Amino acid sequence: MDFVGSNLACVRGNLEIFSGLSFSLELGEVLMLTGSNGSGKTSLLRLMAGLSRPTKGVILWQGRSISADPEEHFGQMTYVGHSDALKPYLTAFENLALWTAIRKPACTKDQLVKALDTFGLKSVMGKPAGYLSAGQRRRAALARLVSVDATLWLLDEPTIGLDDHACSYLFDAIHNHRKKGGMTVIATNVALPLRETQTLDLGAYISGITQ
Amino acid sequence: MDFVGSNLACVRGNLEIFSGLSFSLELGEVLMLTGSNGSGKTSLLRLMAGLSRPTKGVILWQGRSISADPEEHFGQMTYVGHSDALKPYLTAFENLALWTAIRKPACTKDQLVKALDTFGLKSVMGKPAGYLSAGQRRRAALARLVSVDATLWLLDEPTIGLDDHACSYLFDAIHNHRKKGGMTVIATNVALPLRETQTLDLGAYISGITQ
Amino acid sequence: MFHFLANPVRFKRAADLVIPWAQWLCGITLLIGFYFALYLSPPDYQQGETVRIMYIHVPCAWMALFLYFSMASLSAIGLIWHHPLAHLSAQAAAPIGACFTILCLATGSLWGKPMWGTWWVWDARLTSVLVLLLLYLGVIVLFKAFDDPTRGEKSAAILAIFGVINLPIIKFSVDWWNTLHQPASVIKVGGPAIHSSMMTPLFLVAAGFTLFSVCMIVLRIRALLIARQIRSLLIQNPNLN
Amino acid sequence: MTVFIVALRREIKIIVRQAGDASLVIMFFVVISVLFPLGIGSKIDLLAQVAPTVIWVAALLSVLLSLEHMFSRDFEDGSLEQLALSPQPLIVVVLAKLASHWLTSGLPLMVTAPVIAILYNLPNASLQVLILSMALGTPALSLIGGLGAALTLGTRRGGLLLSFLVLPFVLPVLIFGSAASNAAINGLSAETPLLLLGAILAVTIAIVPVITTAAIRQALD
Amino acid sequence: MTVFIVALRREIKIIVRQAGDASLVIMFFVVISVLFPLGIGSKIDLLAQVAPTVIWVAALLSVLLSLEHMFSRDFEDGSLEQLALSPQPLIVVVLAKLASHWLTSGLPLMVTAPVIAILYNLPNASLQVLILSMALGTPALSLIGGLGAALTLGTRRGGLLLSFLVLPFVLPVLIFGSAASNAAINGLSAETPLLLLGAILAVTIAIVPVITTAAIRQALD
Ligand code: HEM
Ligand SMILES: Nc1ncnc2c1ncn2[C@@H]1O[C@H](COP(=O)(O)OP(=O)(O)OP(=O)(O)O)[C@@H](O)[C@H]1O
Ligand SMILES: Nc1ncnc2c1ncn2[C@@H]1O[C@H](COP(=O)(O)OP(=O)(O)OP(=O)(O)O)[C@@H](O)[C@H]1O
Ligand SMILES: [Mg+2]
Ligand SMILES: [Mg+2]
Repeated sequence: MDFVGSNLACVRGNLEIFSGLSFSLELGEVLMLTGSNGSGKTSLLRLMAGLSRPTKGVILWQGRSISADPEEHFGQMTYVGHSDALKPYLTAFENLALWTAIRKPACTKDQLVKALDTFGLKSVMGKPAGYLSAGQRRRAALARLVSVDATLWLLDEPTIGLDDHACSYLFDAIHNHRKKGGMTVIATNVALPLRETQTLDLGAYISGITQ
Repeated sequence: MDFVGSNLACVRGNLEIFSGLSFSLELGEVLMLTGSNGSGKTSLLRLMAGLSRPTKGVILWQGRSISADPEEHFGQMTYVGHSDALKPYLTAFENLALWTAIRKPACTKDQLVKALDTFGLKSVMGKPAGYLSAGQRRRAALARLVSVDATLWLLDEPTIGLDDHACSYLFDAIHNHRKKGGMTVIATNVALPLRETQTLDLGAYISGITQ
Repeated sequence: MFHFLANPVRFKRAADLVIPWAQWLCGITLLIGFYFALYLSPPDYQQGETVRIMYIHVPCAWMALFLYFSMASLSAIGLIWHHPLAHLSAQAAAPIGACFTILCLATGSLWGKPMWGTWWVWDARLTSVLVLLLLYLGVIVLFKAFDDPTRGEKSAAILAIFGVINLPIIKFSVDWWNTLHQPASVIKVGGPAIHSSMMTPLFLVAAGFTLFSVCMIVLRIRALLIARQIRSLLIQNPNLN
Repeated sequence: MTVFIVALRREIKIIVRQAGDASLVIMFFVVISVLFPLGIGSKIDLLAQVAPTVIWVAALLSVLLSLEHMFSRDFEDGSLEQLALSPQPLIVVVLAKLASHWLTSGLPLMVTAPVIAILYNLPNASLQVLILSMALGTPALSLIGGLGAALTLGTRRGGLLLSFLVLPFVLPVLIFGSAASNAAINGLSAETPLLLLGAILAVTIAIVPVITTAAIRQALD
Repeated sequence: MTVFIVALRREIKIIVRQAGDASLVIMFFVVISVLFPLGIGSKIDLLAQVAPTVIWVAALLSVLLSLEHMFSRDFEDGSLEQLALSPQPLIVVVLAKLASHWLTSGLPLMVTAPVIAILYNLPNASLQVLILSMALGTPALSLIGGLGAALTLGTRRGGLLLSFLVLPFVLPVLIFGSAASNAAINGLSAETPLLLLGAILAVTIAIVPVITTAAIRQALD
């Protein structure tokens, strides 16, 4: 039991979105968060990332609450949210370089290029991110995953805007990540062709209590 | 031949993205724009909308160039782009009301509610758009389509962020639109379950000439 | 003609042809001009030798005004006829005009200290020239503020054209308001009113400055064209970085 | 015309819901006006002499700061695109935006300025001229500022760039505005500066909205 | 420490690539300083008396305007989230942002202020005090302003709200800053106001970054 959440509840505004939710994830596993629009997939992912705190319940990383030592948790994890977090006036390469600089100062230029190449961005990596198409920007955001080693990947609708090639790059990356013992949580609205995954349907935990 | 583009070329920055591209669309038809990320789907859709102008070629609406009388063209058309164009501090309902006000001042409250209901937003239409989930915001943007009558729908990756219910609402709406003789152009990276559609693969027109 | 030159290679060839000649001509004109200004012309009976600042100050002022007008005209041409070279030339002219404006302000201040007893007064002439500098800087900054140079060109062009209203204000500020600065005596209705021993060096230096500006602008256009080429090369082969 | 009114209501609704733009402008204006007495100390005669300038500078800055988001929010969230695709001429929308900006910045300033003037011990006789000069001057500020906002769309450099570009063009408004009040304080006729303010306003109304509209179209391209 | 330097380099790179923030701040500062003489007219003695205040107000406004995007761009495009999820303590990133803000606004202002002072005919002897007071005062402005920027994250009201919130807190800086220069102009000792400026700076350095960090965490929640 490496990444466990038990009896979680989440409140946004004055609405409890879900409650009594639990999950548990072991090395090499993939957890898919499904559920209709507004069921709380993004909210749960942000709890897992430590960006917000559950109103009830705890999330444990190797037995310790993630809020006990958040920096350690952050160091184990890569989160790719709805927004791509790219600066439009910096190139795709520079964006990735700046991002890795803070997590892994020793990252070499070759490693960065390789990460971008994994997502088929080699030919456009010199373009300012503002010029890229929506799908290219998404690819650049996802290239973070393979540029540093993190055990836990938290992905919020990663396939949005991606074409078939890019999707298969992503699935390959997830596959390799699993093989190396990594864990992955994916919030998604569309069925993804990944096998042997756990699924957590948020629809089952909707609470809807206004406080 | 109601909506025709012939021999179009498009330049962004100093790069020609595509050239020699033609399309033609008749009443009741659906045109799917496909092609890999960065192939120019969004760019073509913006040309069709009249937001930017082709560097070569013309786009005709019922035989007249759309740049001859842009306002008339805009009146026939609804464009839903990548961004949802919602003000976060206004409710979903207010957002739609403000949008229709400029196009169709006589739109009643019931019509607006009905449009939102078509996309399953009735329960959250009083929430500020900033509180909505990504998929709910996308639904609110799509509700524009059914709130006013426009012959031409231009949709840029409409299914992004939508769950299965919302997708089927959208496909129903497109189906009804076709039956009434409406035309639809959809830029998409994923295969959509719409039948009897034309497909234009942008990959075939990539030019890549730098100027 | 302009379209022909918009090709970087052709422009570079044309520039290589023109620049050496213009450079020599510029150097010689300036040398003769300064010889007249600093040796041949008489010192002023009131101001003494400080009057020689005039031979820099006044041509600089003229250049500042003239280059702004040229820049705005080029911008208008670019907006109306979409000449590829017009916006580029306007952008090339802006920093040079700004430098002449700074020189005009600096020499004016240096001259003001002995003449008026102060570096600076807030009168209409001086302020409007300062505003001219701000306009130059605005055009330069606005152009650079966009990721996409084609967007920057257009916005900067509109700004430059708007700024033209400042030129008549500078020119006629000395007539409309009572200022410390002296009114026009060279370029004015009814012909010049100063002695030819001062006129000759003034015009020689002004001609030299004009040639200098032409050289610089051509050089800068060439540089901008090459920079643009490098940029698109880098975008295509980021490995060159 | 009805389109204009619909568009105007849209703008005002958005501004009001964004949490009271008008009140913020006034508060900012008051704070800036207060800065000077604090820096200068209590030399009352000195204060009265610089008061018209201070009031005008404060008004200018308040307007400038509220300009930044005239188009940029709409640009960033995609609404401007939708407005540009409306079957109405874009200039109507632009005019509505300019008008709503003035209604929520220039107009409240005009009302507040006399209060500040009283705090600065300006003679009552000069208040009328102050209000009149503001009535003529602030719409010109909104118009010129709107053009600046349109020209800087997409620069991501925000208020600093915008203010820097716009300031040289609004200097005449400042000069004639404070000249009018200064004249009134010294018991002279303020007619000339007021006429000049009127002329500036007339010229800007005539040409600026058209150029602003063109600038917006090309920003969306 | 290395993390701080890495983070600082990130910030400065972003600011520089956004097209010369520092130069804009200076230019804005110069324009604002030009406003006053134009309004007041050429009464040289009057000008010299208000000069320190005007310079300080102009510096204040330049810093305030450049504050707006200290965190908000990163917040809107998702970068702030990523920074908050970095394995380094968030306060290091915040300190880097504050430092880079000062390096690209306060520092250039400090260098430009004497030039403006000369245009205003301030005596040479007072320039030293002016520079010193700016060296002590502008970092405090960046710190306090940074807190304001963090507190207004997500409000979408931009510079106006931020400036309005921050201004009351930076008044002491303005007051002691202009007091120092005024003292120097009149040949008095500027020691007390300078010491007070130093005290303000010390206190803000000690407490503000921590609060700013907390404010950012909760804005992301
Ligand atoms: C920073 C301060 C000054 C500035 C910005 C300035 C600016 C200008 C400008 C723009 C012109 C060109 C006007 C035209 O073409 O009609 C000019 C011309 C001139 N300036 Fe200055 N000036 C300054 C200080 C001075 C001083 C201190 C003197 C000497 C007392 C001076 C003497 C002249 C003269 C003699 C001309 C030629 C006028 C003519 O014959 O047309 N200027 N100045
Ligand atoms: N200013 C520019 N300079 C150079 N290239 C540009 C510029 N703007 C856009 N591009 C390029 O134009 C191409 C067209 O992008 P567009 O957004 O039309 O693609 P798309 O087919 O919609 O892609 P996606 O599936 O990712 O949404 C992209 O490859 C992009 O990199
Ligand atoms: N401040 C708030 N007040 C009230 N409700 C809120 C607030 N913020 C979010 N919500 C609601 O919380 C729910 C959770 O949204 P969340 O983004 O987690 O959903 P999601 O499962 O990711 O949906 P999607 O598939 O559309 O991305 C939504 O129904 C939204 O309306
Ligand atoms: Mg979501
Ligand atoms: Mg696209």
